[in-house]
Amino acid sequence: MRYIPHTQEDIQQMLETVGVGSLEELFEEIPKSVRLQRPLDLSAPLSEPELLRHLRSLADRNATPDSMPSFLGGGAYNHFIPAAVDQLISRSEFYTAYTPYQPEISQGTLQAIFEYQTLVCQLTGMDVANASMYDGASACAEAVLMAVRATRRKRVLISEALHPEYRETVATYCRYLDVELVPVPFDASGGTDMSALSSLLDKETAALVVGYPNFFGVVEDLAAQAEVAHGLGARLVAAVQEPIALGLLKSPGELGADIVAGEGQSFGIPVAFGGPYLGFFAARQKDLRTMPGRLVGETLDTRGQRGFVLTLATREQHIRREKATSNICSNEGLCALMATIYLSLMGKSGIREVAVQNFSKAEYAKRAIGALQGFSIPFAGATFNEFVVEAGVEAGAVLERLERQGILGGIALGGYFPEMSNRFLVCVTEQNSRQEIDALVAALAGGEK
Amino acid sequence: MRYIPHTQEDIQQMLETVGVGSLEELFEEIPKSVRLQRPLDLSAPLSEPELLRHLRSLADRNATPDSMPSFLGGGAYNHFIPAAVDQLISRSEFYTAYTPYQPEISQGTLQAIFEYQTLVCQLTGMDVANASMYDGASACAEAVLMAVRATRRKRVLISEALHPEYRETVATYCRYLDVELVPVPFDASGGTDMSALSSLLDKETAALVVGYPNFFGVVEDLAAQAEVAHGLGARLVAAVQEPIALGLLKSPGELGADIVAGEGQSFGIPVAFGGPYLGFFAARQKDLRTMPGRLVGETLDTRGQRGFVLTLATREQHIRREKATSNICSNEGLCALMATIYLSLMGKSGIREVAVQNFSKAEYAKRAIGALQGFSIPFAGATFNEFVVEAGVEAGAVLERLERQGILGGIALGGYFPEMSNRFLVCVTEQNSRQEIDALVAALAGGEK
Amino acid sequence: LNEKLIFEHSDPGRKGYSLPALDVPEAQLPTALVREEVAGFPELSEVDVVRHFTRLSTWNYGVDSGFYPLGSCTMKYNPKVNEAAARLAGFAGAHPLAPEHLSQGALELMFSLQQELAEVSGFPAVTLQPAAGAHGELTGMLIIRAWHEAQGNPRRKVLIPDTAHGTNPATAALCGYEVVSIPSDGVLSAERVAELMDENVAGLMVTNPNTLGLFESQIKEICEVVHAKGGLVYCDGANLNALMGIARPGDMGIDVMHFNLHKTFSTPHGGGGPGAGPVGVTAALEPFLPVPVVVREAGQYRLDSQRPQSIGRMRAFHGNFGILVRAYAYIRTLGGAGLKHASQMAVLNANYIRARLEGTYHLPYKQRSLHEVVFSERNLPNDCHTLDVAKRLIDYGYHPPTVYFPLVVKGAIMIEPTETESQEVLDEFCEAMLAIAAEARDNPELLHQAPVRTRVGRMDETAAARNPRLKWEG
Amino acid sequence: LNEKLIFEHSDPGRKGYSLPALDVPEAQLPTALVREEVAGFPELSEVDVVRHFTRLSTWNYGVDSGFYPLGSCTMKYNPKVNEAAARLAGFAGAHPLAPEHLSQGALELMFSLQQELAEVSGFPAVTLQPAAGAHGELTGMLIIRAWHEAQGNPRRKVLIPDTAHGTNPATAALCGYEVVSIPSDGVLSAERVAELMDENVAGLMVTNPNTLGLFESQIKEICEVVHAKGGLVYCDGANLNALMGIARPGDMGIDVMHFNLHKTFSTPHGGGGPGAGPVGVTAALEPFLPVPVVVREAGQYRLDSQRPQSIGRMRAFHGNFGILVRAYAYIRTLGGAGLKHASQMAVLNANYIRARLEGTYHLPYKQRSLHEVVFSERNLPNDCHTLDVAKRLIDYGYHPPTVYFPLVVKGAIMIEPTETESQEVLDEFCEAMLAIAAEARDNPELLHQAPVRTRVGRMDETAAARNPRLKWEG
Repeated sequence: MRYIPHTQEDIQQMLETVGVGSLEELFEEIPKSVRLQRPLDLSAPLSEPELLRHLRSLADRNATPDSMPSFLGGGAYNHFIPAAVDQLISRSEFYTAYTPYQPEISQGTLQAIFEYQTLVCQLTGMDVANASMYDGASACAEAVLMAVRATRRKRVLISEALHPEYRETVATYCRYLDVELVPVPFDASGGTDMSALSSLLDKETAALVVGYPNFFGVVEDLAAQAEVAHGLGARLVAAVQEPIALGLLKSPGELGADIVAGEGQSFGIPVAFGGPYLGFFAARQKDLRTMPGRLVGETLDTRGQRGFVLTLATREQHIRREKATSNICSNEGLCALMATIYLSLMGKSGIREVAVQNFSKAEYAKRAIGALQGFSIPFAGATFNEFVVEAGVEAGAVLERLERQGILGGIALGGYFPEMSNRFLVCVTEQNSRQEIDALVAALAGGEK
Repeated sequence: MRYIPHTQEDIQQMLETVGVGSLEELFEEIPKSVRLQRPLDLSAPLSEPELLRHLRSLADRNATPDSMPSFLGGGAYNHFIPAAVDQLISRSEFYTAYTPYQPEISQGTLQAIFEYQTLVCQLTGMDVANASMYDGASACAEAVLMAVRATRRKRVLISEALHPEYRETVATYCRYLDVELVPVPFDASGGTDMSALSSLLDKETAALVVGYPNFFGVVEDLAAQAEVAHGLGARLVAAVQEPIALGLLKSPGELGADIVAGEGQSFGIPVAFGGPYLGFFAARQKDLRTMPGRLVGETLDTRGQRGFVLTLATREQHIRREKATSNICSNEGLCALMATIYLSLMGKSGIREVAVQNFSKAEYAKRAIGALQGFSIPFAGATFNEFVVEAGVEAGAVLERLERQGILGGIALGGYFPEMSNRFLVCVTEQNSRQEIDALVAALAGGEK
Repeated sequence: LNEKLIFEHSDPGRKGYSLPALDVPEAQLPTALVREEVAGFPELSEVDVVRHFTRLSTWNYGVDSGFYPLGSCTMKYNPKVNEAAARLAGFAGAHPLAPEHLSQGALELMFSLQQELAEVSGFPAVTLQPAAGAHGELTGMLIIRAWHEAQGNPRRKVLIPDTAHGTNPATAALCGYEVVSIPSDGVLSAERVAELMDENVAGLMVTNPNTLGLFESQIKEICEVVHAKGGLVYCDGANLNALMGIARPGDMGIDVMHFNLHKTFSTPHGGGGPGAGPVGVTAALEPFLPVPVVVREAGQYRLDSQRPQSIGRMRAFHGNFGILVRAYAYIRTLGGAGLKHASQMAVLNANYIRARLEGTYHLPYKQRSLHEVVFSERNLPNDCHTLDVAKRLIDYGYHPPTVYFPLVVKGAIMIEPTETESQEVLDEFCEAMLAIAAEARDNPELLHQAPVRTRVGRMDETAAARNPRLKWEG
Repeated sequence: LNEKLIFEHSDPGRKGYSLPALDVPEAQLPTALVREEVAGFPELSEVDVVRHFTRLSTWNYGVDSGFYPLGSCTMKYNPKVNEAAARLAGFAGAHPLAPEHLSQGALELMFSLQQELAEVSGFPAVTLQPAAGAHGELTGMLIIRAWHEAQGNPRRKVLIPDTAHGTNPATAALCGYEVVSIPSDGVLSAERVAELMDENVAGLMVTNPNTLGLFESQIKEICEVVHAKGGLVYCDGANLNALMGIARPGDMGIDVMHFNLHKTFSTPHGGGGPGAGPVGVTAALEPFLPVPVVVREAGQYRLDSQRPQSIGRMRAFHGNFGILVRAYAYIRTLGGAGLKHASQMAVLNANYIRARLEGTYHLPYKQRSLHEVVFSERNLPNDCHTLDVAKRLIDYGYHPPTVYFPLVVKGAIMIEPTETESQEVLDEFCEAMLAIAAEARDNPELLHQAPVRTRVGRMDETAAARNPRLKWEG
């Protein structure tokens, strides 16, 4: 076995040193009654070439944007990943290391996370950011719990235009914590209904949670929402499912958000059938001690040199146990590194340019589709790189037709919103050429071939 | 431009420091008469995503063993490459370094080459090996020149069963050096004709060059050839185009070869349309000072620690200039590292096992094809993982037929040996499954579908 | 060499990216929505960025750098082919919301992995959704709570031994439970559990083998005690690497367990994730698994979300798929006998280290060790402590073991070698440990000043916490 | 930390590979042909091998590690996307003897690269076959000789300036020519060449810009002188990075030139190759190019080997294709204006270093520098020499410049920054150089003992050469 170095002779010598006669004897503390009395019933081992062949055959059975032009978004985005990202995270000092508990031999990871925290703060306009969480949805759930802790209130308003899987995740996390989740409807703009919001918000409300942009791609009016929420002492949580938008849109911090929780997959991380992704999380200085997750801080070593350490661990489970701000332990360190490298490469002008490209291409598609006979754009609000299309007929049938023409045209909304069975969500990124967009429009216009 | 860091402001500041008013002024020593007066006429620059798309479209237009089962060998072999090889050579400390002229910061490269030299000696049964050459063919040419230097003779016998491109390369290198190249025919075994050899060898002969295995996959009788050659004071040069064979066959050193020059591509290096490959080169201790190429030796540093340096540079062009043993400067360092990693992973049992698999699969195919109506195996000699097939009809037509059935069946020999227009060379490696071999045999048997 | 922060390398106007020219008209958002440029964002060329992160990497230590005996973390070798596998275009480029019939390869892999984990653990049903061990714990404890809710009474408390990871109590709290800590003497006794177990207790969380590396030999009886009072048993699967092919938690009476694919199944730790924390449950608990679950019907795979008793969703999409690919590749490479051999060698390695160091370092618990061994600082002279030994090991070229955990051992030194280390590596490590013990006696300053060979020395962690500087401020 | 030789890690029976089970009967070779096992071959697990080479890598220094101002080697940044490109399955897996119609992508790439190099250099025809610069030199000089042979007289001698790389005279010798060295005064004068040029001289080999970083400003006149006597001019293209888009050797009267793709076109140096050394020639010399040549006919690409005047083949197959892919990717990324900008910035960088160091280090030649600048050791006090400065730079975190070359400068320090270095990097480097000059004055031992921060100190090279140990003997 190429991963296990023991030769028969090694094993014999080691057993002698240990002072046992056999490998079995090592397990003598395990009662016979709970021992497995048969071999594990698993497939025969594969050699490296057989394994690769098998995995390639599985991989080849999945559609990808290379095999089929794709307009799928909905929380997982097809953005270009510069080759440097993968080559740098493939350095084994990064990817085969553990959490940086020993700062003297973990300065690489620690400094990179410190840079990551800084980038997240800059992008979101917030004061502090943690070292990462699992994904956008679970980060959003942690944000809700944090708002509950910070306000000592138990009522949370959630926009129905927030990503449905984020809403479900928040519900799961809150399930047994006596937190009341109150849905806030959206209006004709596709954004959260401000009048409903005003009537639902009260002095018992811990937080309002909205997507920015929301699940329909619509840019919510965070400033107005912040004003209403703050007026009643509630926190505003902005959940960012497509953070490329932050290269162009006003930052949630600037608009008054108190907590920003989002999905960082767009920053150099492959869509990879849903994970691993990157939950990012940022808050205001005043709420620092109630924040969940790891934090890296700057300090000095015994020689007076700048260095970085995990800090404020007294919020965390390994110190505070049941009183911790979260149970999170390992997070998504390598994905945070990918985002850090991606954002370092894109830099100030790149993040803007890629955002403008996404927005412009989506607008191009939106206008063209909206002008088609039989299709319309039901929401009036400004969108970023996704928008909802109303088909007039069952969306699933439209998408299947596109599929037969070799295009993944979007995500049917009926599964998430039963009343939207005729609608689908189209996402356009910088990876979709005008030619692809034109082909999509033509396929929609053309009907069944 | 993402590879060039200069901002406009940098450029201005630097020009000021230099004391010139413009970039143009930096080139003032170049006479106007030889300046290019127009922009270079090249395609417009591509962004990284465009570049990758373009290159993928080119790459997809080449057949590979994944797209088409392949029985092509002839000096370039489809062997499995463990994933660890590429991941290790992708460490930038290796692949972005230069030749290890500064040993204090090049011990990684130097120790790896020292290990490579040792592995080559072990495998070939020789005393000393150099740090690599360009490929098997040019290494073979260097071996001929070395034999000429060592013996001060100018006549070289070359087996006609040596790889034709190696023979052509030897001819090019010898072209203006007054070396007489005498072809030695092969016999019905497919090996070098011993009686012809005996009559051609004389006291003016510097060397005899044979393939081991030769171009037809046949295992030459090196021991007998060494005896004849040594009897007349000539060197025996064994050229190894498929070094996996050395896991199973007696080593050339054991059989009396004086110089072993070969192609190391089989050791973890992709076929990559013909390069970069790895010329390996080994010789006897007595000929050390006439060897071409770089050598790494062990020594001690000022602190008494073991370390490695480039040594015996007095043979080389940068010291000896026109009196050097070769003009070679950069060689194939990273490919030598790939081979070192590959051989370290395979180790003693792996190199044997992969050799046995190649041999056994080729024998299986050879027997099955030899038994087919209309096909025969024209050469009687033992072969390793390649063998010649006689088709009775034009080989090109047979191969085209196989191709239409999705199989790259072999290499037509008519282009190299006009008298062999009905023959082709079939190579079977550990990568060809029994199923693939059976499909090849069935396709040959079945005629046109 | 020092390396500045990425922001300190920045120069206005420098670029490290390239994009195709925009091939549609540039559109305009209402100005009110548009931000200024992202203040402070770096501006660098590609080479700047590559050098920066390359240099940072050289300040790190990974499994490929050397021996990494971090207890409870199972820092085994991360096979290279698995890295290549996860990067296959058909895996890395598959969208999680693509139609199921265009995702059959990914779904088949997930289904197969569910089956394989079920066989290794003895649990009939497995979810792959949780992103990490603690996420799996939360999933598992929510399932326990949901089951109790379905029985009509959620109960109030959860029992947790004092040797447990901190995530256990934190998780119980997230499910609305009070935590009752059970003092243990190395292993838990069924008697002790029986004393605490009543109808207010929802269940027990154990780790087996526990964090002292000891098998909970009364586990079967303990489970019976808990079940008798209507409770359920949760097992923290962090230490499954001791048991593969030898004993199965599902056969011990345990009801729920999470796996750490980044421990037992060799996926890389990534400097702190991503991992994956699948959860296995008994048949009775299967209806409560999070949605979606991958099922096979008529040879086709699909995602089943119509599960009315489900606790719901733990995150978006289906799990850390890229990690699942690596774990699947590992299991397919080893097969059943290989996994058992891995566990045997992991246990042999831990016992070998124990045998070599036991005379010198104090061993607080004498039961047979499984995959890890825990020493205490008791024998250390001259004001040398566990921290000093840990830092001195760095100077010898090793990553330190886990220290000061489990909490029940004063100055714990928790060593987990895993099966991928050879006898030679263990010998060299043990010699370093013995040399350090000698240094503690003869030259304690070497320990107190360690590490000296690293770029930075010991850090002022107090100052970091007192006056937190959590981002670069220019 | 030390790292043993791979053989010293070996343990009998250990394995680092896996192969599928043999699926055909095992065949037997005649026993007389079969060897014993390969004595001394290592036996290791995968993790042993991975750690070994990972550790070795940490003793190396590459362009990604930092500034690498090795003169004449053009250590520019190696773009990462080009590495990914060369590894595309359709390139890495393409067999060189596959039918041409199944190799059109590879052939198109080669054809396009030939065209692009032709445009950059001003030569109408280009071969991509040579594997390295010296291999290209040999190709080029064989072409020159073949041309003379075709004219009926091969001639006897080749003129080479004293600033030339050692490969130039070695190559001339391999073509059967005597070498006549031309003493130069920084640059070559047409007069001096005229004195030596006669009907026995086959040609002249120049490097332009030469190894002092100076443009051979009389190149046109020199070519005329050589041509007038029936000779041909060869240009060593090692320094083409100074000229892209600015001047073309083919327009200067040069007949043959090789390119170093691993210098000018950013392919990585690999610790000493693989590189690639294409050769460009005038139309008159095209028939002599090595076979095969990639040609386009009716939209299809093919390999043409029917070229009766060809010098023949320089190696097996078609060239270092993997390197060609990277160079092609580079050219397509920069385009014409980008290549010119690269050359401008390379020259600006060299002149900037010159300006900053000229007052402190002695500059033997005052002409305008192009892409590199050569200082001498003349101003160094206290028995400090070029070697000491080089070794001391290592302690400052830099790879040293090329030293003691060109031979015409005593204690030459040859600095080539390339265009991929920023002003900040150059400033830091210059400050280090100035600090070292101060140390030479005030504390020369720092230089004599350098380097001290590396794993090994200066090596006993004399002992290595006197008693060569060229392999591990167990």
